[in-house]
Amino acid sequence: MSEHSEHIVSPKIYVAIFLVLIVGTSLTVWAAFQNFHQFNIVIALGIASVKASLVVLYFMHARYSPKRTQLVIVCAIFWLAIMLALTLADYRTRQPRASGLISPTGVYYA
Amino acid sequence: MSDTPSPRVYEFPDMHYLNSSYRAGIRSWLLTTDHKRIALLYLASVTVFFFIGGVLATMIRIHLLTPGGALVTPETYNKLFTMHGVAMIFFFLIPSIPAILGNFLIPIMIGAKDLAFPKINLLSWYIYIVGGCFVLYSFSTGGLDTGWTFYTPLSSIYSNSAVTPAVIGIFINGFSSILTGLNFIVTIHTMRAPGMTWFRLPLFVWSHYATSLVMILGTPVVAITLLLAGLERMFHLGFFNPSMGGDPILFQHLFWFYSHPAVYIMILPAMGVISEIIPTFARKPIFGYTFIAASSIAIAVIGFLVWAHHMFVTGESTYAALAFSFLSYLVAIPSAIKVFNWTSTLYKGSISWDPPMIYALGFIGLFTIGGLTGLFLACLGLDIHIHDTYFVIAHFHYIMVGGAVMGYVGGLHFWWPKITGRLYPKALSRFAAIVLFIGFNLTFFPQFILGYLGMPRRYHSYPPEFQVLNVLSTAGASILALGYLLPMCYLTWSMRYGKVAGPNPWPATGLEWKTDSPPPTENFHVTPVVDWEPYDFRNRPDLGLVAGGAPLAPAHGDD
Amino acid sequence: MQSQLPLYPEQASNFAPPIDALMIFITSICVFFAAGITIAIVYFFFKYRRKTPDDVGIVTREDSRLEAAWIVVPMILAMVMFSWGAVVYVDYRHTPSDTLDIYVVGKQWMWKVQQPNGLKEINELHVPVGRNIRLILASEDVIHDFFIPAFRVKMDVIPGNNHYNTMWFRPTKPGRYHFFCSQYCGTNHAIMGGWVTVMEPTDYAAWLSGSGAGGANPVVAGEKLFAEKACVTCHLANGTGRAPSLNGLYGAQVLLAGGTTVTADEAYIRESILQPNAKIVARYEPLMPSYQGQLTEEQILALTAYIKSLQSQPVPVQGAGVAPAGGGETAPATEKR
Amino acid sequence: MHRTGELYGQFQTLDQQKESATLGMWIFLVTEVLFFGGMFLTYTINRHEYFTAFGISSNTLDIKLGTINTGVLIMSSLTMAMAVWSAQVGKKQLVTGFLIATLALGTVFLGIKVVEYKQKFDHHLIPGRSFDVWYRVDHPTATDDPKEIANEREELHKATLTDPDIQSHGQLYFSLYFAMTGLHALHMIVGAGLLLWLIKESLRGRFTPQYNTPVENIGLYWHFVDIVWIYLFPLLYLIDRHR
Ligand code: HEA
Ligand code: HEA
Ligand code: HEC
Ligand code: CUA
Ligand SMILES: [Cu+2]
Repeated sequence: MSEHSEHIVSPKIYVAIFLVLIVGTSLTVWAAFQNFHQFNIVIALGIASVKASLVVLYFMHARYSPKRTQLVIVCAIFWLAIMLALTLADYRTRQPRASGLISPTGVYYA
Repeated sequence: MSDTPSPRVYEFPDMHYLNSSYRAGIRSWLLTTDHKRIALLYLASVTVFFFIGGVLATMIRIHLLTPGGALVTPETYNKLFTMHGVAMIFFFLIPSIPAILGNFLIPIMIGAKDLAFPKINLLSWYIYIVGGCFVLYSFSTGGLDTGWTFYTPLSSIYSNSAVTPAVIGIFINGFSSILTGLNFIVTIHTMRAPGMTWFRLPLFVWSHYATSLVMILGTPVVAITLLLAGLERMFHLGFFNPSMGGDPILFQHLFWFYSHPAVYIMILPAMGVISEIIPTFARKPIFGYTFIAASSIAIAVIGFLVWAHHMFVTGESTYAALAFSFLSYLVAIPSAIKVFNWTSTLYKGSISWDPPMIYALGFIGLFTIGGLTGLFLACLGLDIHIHDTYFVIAHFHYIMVGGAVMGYVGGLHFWWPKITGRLYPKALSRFAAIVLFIGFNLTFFPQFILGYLGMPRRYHSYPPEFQVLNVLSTAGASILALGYLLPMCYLTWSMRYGKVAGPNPWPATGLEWKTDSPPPTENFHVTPVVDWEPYDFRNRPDLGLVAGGAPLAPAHGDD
Repeated sequence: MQSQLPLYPEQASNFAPPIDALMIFITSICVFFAAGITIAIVYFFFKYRRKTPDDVGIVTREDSRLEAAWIVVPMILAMVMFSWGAVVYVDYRHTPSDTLDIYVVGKQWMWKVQQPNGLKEINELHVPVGRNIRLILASEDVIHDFFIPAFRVKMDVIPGNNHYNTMWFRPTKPGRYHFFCSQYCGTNHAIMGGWVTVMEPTDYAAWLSGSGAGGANPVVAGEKLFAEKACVTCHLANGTGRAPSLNGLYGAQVLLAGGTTVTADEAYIRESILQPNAKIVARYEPLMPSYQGQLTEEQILALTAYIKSLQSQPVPVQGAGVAPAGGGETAPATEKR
Repeated sequence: MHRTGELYGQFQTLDQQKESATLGMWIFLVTEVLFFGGMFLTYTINRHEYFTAFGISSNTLDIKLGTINTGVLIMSSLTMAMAVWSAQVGKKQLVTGFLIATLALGTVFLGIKVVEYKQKFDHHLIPGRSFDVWYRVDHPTATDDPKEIANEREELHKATLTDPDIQSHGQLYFSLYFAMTGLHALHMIVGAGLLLWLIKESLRGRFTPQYNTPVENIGLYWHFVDIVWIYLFPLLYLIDRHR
């Protein structure tokens, strides 16, 4: 219960992380103006996730935290993933609409 | 009779949590940070909501006596069942066992002086009260007629009732749940007394750990969901609004992401109560401790994977429906494990017929029926027919009233001597348990048949061919009401006139029974050290049951 | 035939037998478990009842084979239930290609049905026996659900133009069956129902082309008008609408706002339609628009014929247009239900 | 609240107390993840369905202000981290300084947010009756570059061809925009309140290498709010920018 001889992260690391975050921000803005087609979203979220991980690992000291704290973080991500994945699973596998039907309320579905 | 004896006459302790406080009078209650007193605050307020919900239920049943509806207008009827559902679920059953018995017992059971965050604990109660006030405000000004599920766009656009305050109230109340769960988890992690290892924790604590997981992981989602629906209503924003192209089914996904796991918030604590009562009154270690503990966690985790089984006929994708049905069957297995282990615990026990045990056995029977009918609903083909009929109503009342409320009342009977220091009349409470059991079955069993015959739920009038079964159900409900009235009376009576209980009247093995009844403010006079296995009666000479106390058998079979 | 207390609704579609079979199968498994557990509990309860006050139970050995057994056996049974249910469900969700398509629109609180040839019905659905029928479901406001117990089928009706559901079934038995709205949709959810009429294909064809009983019959024409001219939106059958229920009206005494009564004969009904404000029914607002000039004489006759036909319908306790009999509280025709 | 490093009655040791507080904070953050998660899910589904409308609407946001705000927030995270470090190494003045810097940056963020909201209001982009995606191109102000406006009109026309009901679907986007940034801003405001309290305490020299749990935990909260923004920024501002 008393495992923490507190790890003190040096300001150098903080500043380095900060710089990386700023670079990441610039990168994502730059990328937004390029067209990578279906990868646009992947790149944007990829960069965001790297940035977020850096914040969690260094600014929030998760890298140096006890296992239990790390488990808590993993749980959060895991449950968020459950929610997103299973809901999207429904949306992505809905039967394609029968085409050529006129809706009873009068709108045409292609 | 071979009931638990109370051969000794006990003195009521001089100083205990009820009378020792540096503040006086009502302030000593409203500003208390003592988990035991907060538990009693919850007891009082939760009872108010149970009463409200119960009166509404009674009106529902009276109205349904005749096919055309005997009592109220359709609008009012819709408000009745909505407010009944909201009061019962969000303000009675979800906080009932965790916030009352859990709050009172968890610190004592693990040998701590209090929860990790006593002030946050009090805050939870105030949040609950504020949320409750909003909801009561909604009930009394225009009522609420959306169904407890708040499906959009009915709730967000079409309903004319006071949806906004109700949604705000439930949103606020969510934080009470979250903070309680947070408090429990931290407490169980960091505050255990020396020797109280994870596998010496009472199963009640395990089940509350699982419950707390659901509370912290699920509740935020319902909070944001209702908030979005509320914003849609208040500011004409659009999230689910079909006229802006939004998808009302998305609301259901988000709602059930919480509300299915929430049913386990309601049942897991009751399972914890039963896991305490059974070994105590069978006087032997619970069968399959590790399996029961692990199944609690399994229920909490798998319970998050099944939510769309409430949506089989919304037009969700067939593949998703298959997955969710499969997972629903999977989540039934841990419950099965518990039921079988409880039953096996009785084998070769020394079973007393004390009132808590009667409640516990009622629980097992009714929960099993309720749970098994969950299997009907989880069955894709069958759910097409019985979805949103009275079959569903019967299913969840069997689990929630027959299971969870039975467990709650049983738990109150079990720990009442600890909470108040006094005993209640045993014969009367045994009688009440039996009245409850009979009344309950008469109320809700006919509803299974009604449902299969095709009577949809939330109907203020129904075709005449359904009348006979509805009348039976109403008759049962009046017996049921009597069954609840009795404990309310004699438990209140016993607070003052009951026999003094002594520290361990049953006797039971948990740490909570090693301190005074009622316990002192700091729970224990000296911090306890745990050197025994849970539910071990043989190696506990302090219980006064076995002379000598030589170990006769390993406490836990071969695990 | 159905007994006084039936356990299941009539079986009138291709889905009824498999779903009932599924029901019986799951019920037997569950009864087996529930009975087993109950018997065990009750038996132990008596057998091991505490003999002396300080008696202690015998510690039984835990057996992981036992635990495994009661994990695996229910698991297997559960998988059987799942698979069987899945088969039925997949069948239900997978519409065959040769269906007869009927459009169904739900709105608070009525069902509008449109047959393939454009014929419209309100709260009625006519289908031929033996054909695969597909209902295409849409909602104008909130979520509803189209539920036919005798067919064992239901499907939600979702508002929004990007989302509509279909359901299919094959009626197997001519007759008239209830259908309900089974997704809660507001005040009159409970009366948002009607009847499915399953007909022999030839009858259905005749009915569709209007040469059968339907077309010439003024009552049927009146019923259609009653819907088309929006009378139904106010005159709900159960009396909860803004206007009195017209059930049992013809020939009854109507209590007017002034306290006088009038006999509801043809002339009164005609006047009520053309000059609604001439006589106002007690407890009601003068809301009704005049239909003067909007209805042909023939249509008025048809409406009158329809209203007369409602004489045999149950009169709601509250909200009927008819005066209380002899000053009592209940309407005279209540007993007819 | 309480005196420096005081041991509360329910705990046995200071270590236990600190451990509990930190665990509690992390668990609270878990609930926050799921809280925002619900909105992210709603966003994902709607964006998937109405990509065109979301792209058009996203392009109306001011990317300069958005980027600056992202920088400001990251900066504030750095100063917050530094405040924790200063407390850990016992530099009491620095603690206060960094906390004040954090608060200042947070306020700048909120200020910029207000400017952005005001813009949306002026352009009739608040969901409701007056919502009009065409408003800006129909009512250009003197400061607007006519070429840009013409461009935008062109884009809107094109979008309307793929999504005739862009007026409705644009409202979905802006509903989400206001809900998500609004709740984020609310968290910032709460954070600012907590910072004020921290500053007050640190002025009294409360935070020492032995006792700095509040700084650390409120820091955790602040970083979390930063992370939410790190996702909000690309999701709301950067859809379909390339044209
Ligand atoms: C405390 C509350 C609670 C609990 C614990 C449960 C437990 C379960 N519920 Fe229930 N349920 C509700 C409360 C609850 N439910 C409510 C409130 C609704 C309606 C909401 C609304 O629409 O208003 C509902 C609705 C509901 C539906 C949707 C019905 C519909 O609307 O169409 C479904 C469908 O799958 C379902 C399934 C289950 C299952 C499989 C379990 C399982 O967890 C049950 C597991 C238990 C057992 C199986 C019994 C013990 C086991 C044995 C004795 C061994 C034998 C076992 C096997 C052979 C497998 N429930
Ligand atoms: C914890 C949850 C809980 C509990 C305990 C109950 C308890 C009861 N419920 Fe309910 N119920 C729900 C949760 C619960 N219910 C939910 C979620 C719904 C769905 C709502 C919706 O569709 O939106 C529902 C819906 C519901 C319906 C269906 C309505 C409809 O769909 O049209 C019915 C009908 O019979 C019903 C009946 C009852 C009865 C008779 C009790 C009885 O057990 C109550 C007995 C208790 C008392 C009577 C109070 C205590 C007694 C006294 C204090 C004595 C003195 C009082 C009197 C004599 C009046 N409930
Ligand atoms: C806007 C609502 C509205 C519509 C539409 C409407 N009515 Fe009415 N109707 C009323 C109201 C309110 C009353 C009772 C007050 C009164 O007598 O005018 C009424 C009364 C009547 C009565 C007398 C009932 C009695 O109990 O004595 C008849 C008959 C009637 N309506 C027929 C019709 C017919 C036929 C149509 C359609 C062609 C129709 N109504 C359409 C609102 C409506
Ligand atoms: Cu329509 Cu219920
Ligand atoms: Cu469920």
